[in-house]
Amino acid sequence: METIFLIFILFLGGAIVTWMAGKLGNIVQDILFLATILVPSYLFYTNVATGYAIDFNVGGIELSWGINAFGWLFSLIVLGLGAFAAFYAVSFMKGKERRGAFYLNFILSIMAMLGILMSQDLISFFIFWEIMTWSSYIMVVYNGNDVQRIGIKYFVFSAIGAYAMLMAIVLIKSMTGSFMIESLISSYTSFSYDMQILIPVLLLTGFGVKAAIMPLHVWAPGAYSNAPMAYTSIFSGSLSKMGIYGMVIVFTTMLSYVPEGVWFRGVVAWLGGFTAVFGTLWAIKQDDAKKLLAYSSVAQLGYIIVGVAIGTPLAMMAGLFLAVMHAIFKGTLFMVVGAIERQTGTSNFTEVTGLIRKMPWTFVAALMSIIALAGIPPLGGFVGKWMLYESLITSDHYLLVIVIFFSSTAAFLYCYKFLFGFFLGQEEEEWAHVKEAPALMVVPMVILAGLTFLLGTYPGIILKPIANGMQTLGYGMTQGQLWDTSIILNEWGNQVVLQPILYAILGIFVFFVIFVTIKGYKNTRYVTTKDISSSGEVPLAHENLTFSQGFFQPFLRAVEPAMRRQIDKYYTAIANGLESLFDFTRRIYTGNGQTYAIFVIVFVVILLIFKNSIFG
Amino acid sequence: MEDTLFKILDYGVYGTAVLVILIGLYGALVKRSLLKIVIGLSIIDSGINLLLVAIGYLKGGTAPIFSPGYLDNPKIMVDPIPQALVLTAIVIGFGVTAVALALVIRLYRHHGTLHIDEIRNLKW
Amino acid sequence: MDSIWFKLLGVVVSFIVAFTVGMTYMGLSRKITARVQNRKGPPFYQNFIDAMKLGSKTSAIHHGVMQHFGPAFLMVSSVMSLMIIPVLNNGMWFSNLNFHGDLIFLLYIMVFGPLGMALGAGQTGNPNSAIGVTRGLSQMVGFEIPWVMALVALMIQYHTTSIVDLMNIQVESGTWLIFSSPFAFIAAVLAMLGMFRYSPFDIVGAPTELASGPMSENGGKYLFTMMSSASVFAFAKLTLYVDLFLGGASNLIELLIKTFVIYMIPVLYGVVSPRYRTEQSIRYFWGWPTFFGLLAILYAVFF
Amino acid sequence: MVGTPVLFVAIPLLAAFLIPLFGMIWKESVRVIPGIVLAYLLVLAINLMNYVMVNGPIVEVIAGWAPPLGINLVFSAFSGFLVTLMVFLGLIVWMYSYRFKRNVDFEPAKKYFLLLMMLITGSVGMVLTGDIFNLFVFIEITSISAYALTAFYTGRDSAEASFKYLMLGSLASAFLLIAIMIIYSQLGTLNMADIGSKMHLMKPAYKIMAIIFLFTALGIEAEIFPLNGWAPDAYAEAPGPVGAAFAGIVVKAAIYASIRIIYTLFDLSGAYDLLIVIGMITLIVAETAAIRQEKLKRMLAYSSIGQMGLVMVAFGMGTEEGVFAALFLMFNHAIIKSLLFLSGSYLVYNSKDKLIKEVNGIGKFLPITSFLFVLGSFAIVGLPPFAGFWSKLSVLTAAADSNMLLIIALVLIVSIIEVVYYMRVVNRIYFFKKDESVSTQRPTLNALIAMITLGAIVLIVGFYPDAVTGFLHRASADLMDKAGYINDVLTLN
Repeated sequence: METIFLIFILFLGGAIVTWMAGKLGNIVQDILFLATILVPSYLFYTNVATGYAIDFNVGGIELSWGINAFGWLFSLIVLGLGAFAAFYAVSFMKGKERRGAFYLNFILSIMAMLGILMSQDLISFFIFWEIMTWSSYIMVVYNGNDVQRIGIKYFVFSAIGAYAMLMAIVLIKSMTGSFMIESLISSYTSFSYDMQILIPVLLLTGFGVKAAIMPLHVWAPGAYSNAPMAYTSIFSGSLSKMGIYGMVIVFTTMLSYVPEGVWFRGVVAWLGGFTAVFGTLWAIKQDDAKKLLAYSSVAQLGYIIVGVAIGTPLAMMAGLFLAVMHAIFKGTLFMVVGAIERQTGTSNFTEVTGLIRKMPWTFVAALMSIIALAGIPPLGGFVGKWMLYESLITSDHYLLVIVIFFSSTAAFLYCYKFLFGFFLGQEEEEWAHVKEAPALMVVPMVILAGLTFLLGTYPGIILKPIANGMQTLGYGMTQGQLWDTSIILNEWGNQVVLQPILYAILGIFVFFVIFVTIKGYKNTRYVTTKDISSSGEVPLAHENLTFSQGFFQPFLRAVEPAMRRQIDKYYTAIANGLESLFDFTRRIYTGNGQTYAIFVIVFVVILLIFKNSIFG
Repeated sequence: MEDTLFKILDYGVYGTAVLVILIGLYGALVKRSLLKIVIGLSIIDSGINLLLVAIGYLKGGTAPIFSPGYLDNPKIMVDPIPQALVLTAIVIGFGVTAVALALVIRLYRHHGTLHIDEIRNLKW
Repeated sequence: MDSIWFKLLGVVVSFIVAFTVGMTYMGLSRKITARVQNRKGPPFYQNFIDAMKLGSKTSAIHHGVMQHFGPAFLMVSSVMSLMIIPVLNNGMWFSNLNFHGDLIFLLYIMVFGPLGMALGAGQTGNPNSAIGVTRGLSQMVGFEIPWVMALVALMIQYHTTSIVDLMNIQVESGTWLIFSSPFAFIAAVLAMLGMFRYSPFDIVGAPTELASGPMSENGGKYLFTMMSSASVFAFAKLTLYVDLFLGGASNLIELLIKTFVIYMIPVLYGVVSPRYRTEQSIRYFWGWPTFFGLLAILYAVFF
Repeated sequence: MVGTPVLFVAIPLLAAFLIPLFGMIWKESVRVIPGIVLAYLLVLAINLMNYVMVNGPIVEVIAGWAPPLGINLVFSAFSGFLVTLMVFLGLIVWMYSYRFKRNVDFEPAKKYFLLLMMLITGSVGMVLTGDIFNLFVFIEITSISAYALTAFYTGRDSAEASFKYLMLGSLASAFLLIAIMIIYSQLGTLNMADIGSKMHLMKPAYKIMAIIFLFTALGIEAEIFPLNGWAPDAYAEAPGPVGAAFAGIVVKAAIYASIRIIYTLFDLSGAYDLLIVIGMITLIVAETAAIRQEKLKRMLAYSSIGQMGLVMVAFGMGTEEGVFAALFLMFNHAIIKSLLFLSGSYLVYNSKDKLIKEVNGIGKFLPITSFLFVLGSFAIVGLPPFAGFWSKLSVLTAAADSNMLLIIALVLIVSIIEVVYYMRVVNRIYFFKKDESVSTQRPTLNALIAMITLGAIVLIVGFYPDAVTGFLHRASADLMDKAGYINDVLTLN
């Protein structure tokens, strides 16, 4: 049998077996779950090389699966993060109900994402896309919080996206006679002008929903924050990247053949920029860590979209690198929130404070990820940010770079809020009992956080697959011109050499840490956070010194005009309006049999009156 | 003269049938009592049956029976098929009316009224 | 010349220079402020005395490891900035890491310290510290916009993101960028007002409101490190302005004159202004400074 | 060939009348006999279907009078496929209702199964018949048994629903008779093939009158808006399995009849456009009404109406692809909507008002039933990899090939509405807190088997659509081949 079928059968069969295995005991279920994630992943990386392809036929439709270097790059995000999240999930789900359903949908999501990357035809692409949608939907409503609003919103937007895509697919089929992506790309230039515009618009809508681009992003904050955190880490980390994957293909193939592509690029890039800004502003406002990270994800996806939409080699590379980085650090951060929520029972900054000494490893993971998120050197986020700015500057997007810069500077605010809210500040009695999360949760987080460190200095590790993937998309050789193992360059030849910088930073840091420690960190005495200089008085135990309410009030006041209008409200208004309208129109079924009989007669009479225009 | 008379009579038959149908429709659509609606429906049926028989009728024709003397000339027989249809339709109409009346009884027991506007528990 | 020890020596020397100059400038600013306010003011070397006093103290308590790391983070930021910013025109002296980073890198390494410091301040548990941090971060969003606009204007005008290249351009053409990109200079200088956090933008420390904000729980060596970091950082920033807009300096004397001139702008602006509220400060930077930043970009694009 | 098509009408009819007789001897026989009969018919249908796929349609002549004079039954790929489907669903409904709720008593069970057999007889007859008056007779058989089945439960408002159904059904039969009369008076024949071959002789005015009356009459049975006032009430008030039978059997027969008439009998191209417009309106009105429903089965009913609208749209395209899509939709709808009705009626089993909110949190108590309902919901809204996706895809592909951009867009927009109301129910089933006052009822084993069979088909067709597409392609080719149909019937001697 073809290995690829084996992989998918293992995924599917494993998912169902894991789902059913609840009665065999939790351990068995956990092992089955991990095996179902790991074994096919192993098979994939050992047996399926890039360039692999297989054609077959279902229901009279030619299908084709295969993988190229670009898909392979994304498979790293999907399977790599998936494996870490799986280990985390095993521990996260301990003692929770509906574990079977969780595992089932987790595996199905991973399978669907791999399937999307493997699909060389639009039908399998769409099938896997939809499997991904509904399996993630079940995860979104999994906790049962506010599902009719958040869940339905997610599904409706997914459906809008998916159906836009489906419309494009059937139009493509009727024009090219085939569902193959190749034939779409090769015959795109021969489409009529209308179709050349319509098809990318529809496809980009479809991908834009998953990539949470404004104005299709309104589902994201609710959905990300409502799913179990173990799942959200791949939801935000890899699932959203599928939208990016699709966008990249649209931009680099179809839209690069027609002059209108420039407009598409501009519009999408600006939408991405606005997504970044407003995502950031709303993230600053949130008091719930999940919501904060959710909005932050939206904002980060905005950067990625800007990168891939601009599409110069450096910008594309920046977008893809940020995509990988975002998968890593946002995956970690959602895990961190999950760990905190598991240990304390809440994820609200206004309730939890001062966990740094209770959950030190979690803090380390959070700190590294946050630094990466903020784009501070020497961690990985900086490399992506740097490439993005440089690419925008060198490709003459001056205003966009300001917008992006504003967004990422403002991102420091919520980064600090996240760290301060959970880990720093007053250590309250209420949380004195909190323990570090189990090892199975901590280890994936710390390893992932370590990856951001590694990639910050040696981005070449991941830039190599990115460059390979970009060559598949028609970009030229970039190694040596735009990047090397530890160097990043812009298109004007300016460079940042990362390795000496890392050594310098570490050297200075260690030097001063030691310097300040001359009389010894050990010699000083740890005092509680209550013991602070408060006009020379030590505050009493019940005095509230926790600063958690109204973080960044002044800033929010300053940007208040920009946040006054919420796009979400407009959608809600439209939805409510439609429901009222439907409530009104359904009154046509009056309940009176006689009325129905009159409808029949009227129907006949109308047909008789207009018979000539109808049947003429 | 006689032809014209027959023609008028022909149309008269059709017209009468249509009139009966319309009366039935009036009953079914305008009257608010369930019983009257049922009656209206069965009047519609009658009108249609009348119409069916009328189109099968051959002026001066005989019964469609292969009896001695007529065997060689089916042309002058009345078309038998509409009559067969009408027979079937009458039977069916009877069945439907029976079911309808049974339902009316049920409805009256349930709602205590025969006014159709009152019987609107199922709507929208 | 290229040996690592020589470079380390360069770092140490430039650090000492920066520390001395920075401390002196800060002392002078205190003196000037005092004179304007009709006070006698401390001697200009007062800061050295303070530093010596703080450095010789021994801390008895700490609030945790992040507080301990905070000053070191701050130091990383200022020393790294110093290493990236060319101190003198000829690349031989104090070249440090000049060729390993560029302006964007510099922007980010410059915020590294305040953020790290913010973590340390956060762990102390003093609400004033956290409030100060939030104010500082908010204000940063304010002044970074015109600042970045100015930098972007320079970058697109001269097609480079490297500070060294920008300096060389000025040396080669003989024209300072303050004359060839005047709007960028205005925007950058206005942004600098926020960067130096002198009145009216001293909302972070805000002595009477927040009891010196993020620093309030730090004393002794912690405070000493912070102080030295601040002076090094001040020197680095002033050097950056000189490098970018005033053609750099070929020797230390020229550098001192130019940096002092630049330094006087925020100091003198500050002595006559009362403190802004945070949102006023942010809005201030999004007003005229951003407008000049836009002008700078337009100027760079069209001229 | 192991049997003739006439058995499909004769055996269930006979069984219907024998049920009370045998019931006097052995009470359990009223339950068993229908099962045996339907199982036999299913075997027969599959055999015949295999024969037909190889040898072409079977035309059965009743009483030795060759068409166009005599009455004939046509078992072609198209009608045969539907007959197989109906008989299969009949078997499923039988299995499900073998021990459903209140027919545990002998008397109700006797009536119920008698009526069910009548219903199947009539529906199968509608599909098989090649004679327009027989069509009328079978429609009436179906209708009368359907009225009675709708009013089966005495405790509810079922009589009201049944009465509405009856009112509209009477109008339908009246219109049908008028149309038959017009055709007969013009062409002097009642045989469908004969009518089809002579249609060009008919005066246009009469032709149009005839099609309007026929279309209205069959439209009432096929739940077309605005003729479908009866449908939501009847679906909601009839017993659960009967709802499934309506959706899977009766409506399919009515659709078959109207499509056969438009495709084979008449040659009016305007009828196709009418189908599209009416179908589209039906789809939109029904789905928008469904989203605001508070009762589960009423929601399913509106959804069913909407799907029928979509089927009409697909048929209205008039291309072979369109017909294929429509048939695929009909197949999927029959399977999936039956599944939804069957599982749905257990979800609201003990509830008086059958409200949607009463399924809150029921997933924990009825895991399999809930799962099957969710499976059905996912399938009906067209989520891959379930059966509904392929039919939706084929509809859209067919529409795209006919250049109907607006239709595609509208269908997809309406699908979003569909998604919303189904997902709301799914959410309630699994992710809401259960209302303690609602008592649940575990499904009986036979009901479980029936539902699981349907669920398995949903999955099988979803993963392996080739299982049915071959038949569907043959069936759609058969419907498109008007000359072939006429030829097959009329050359028989």
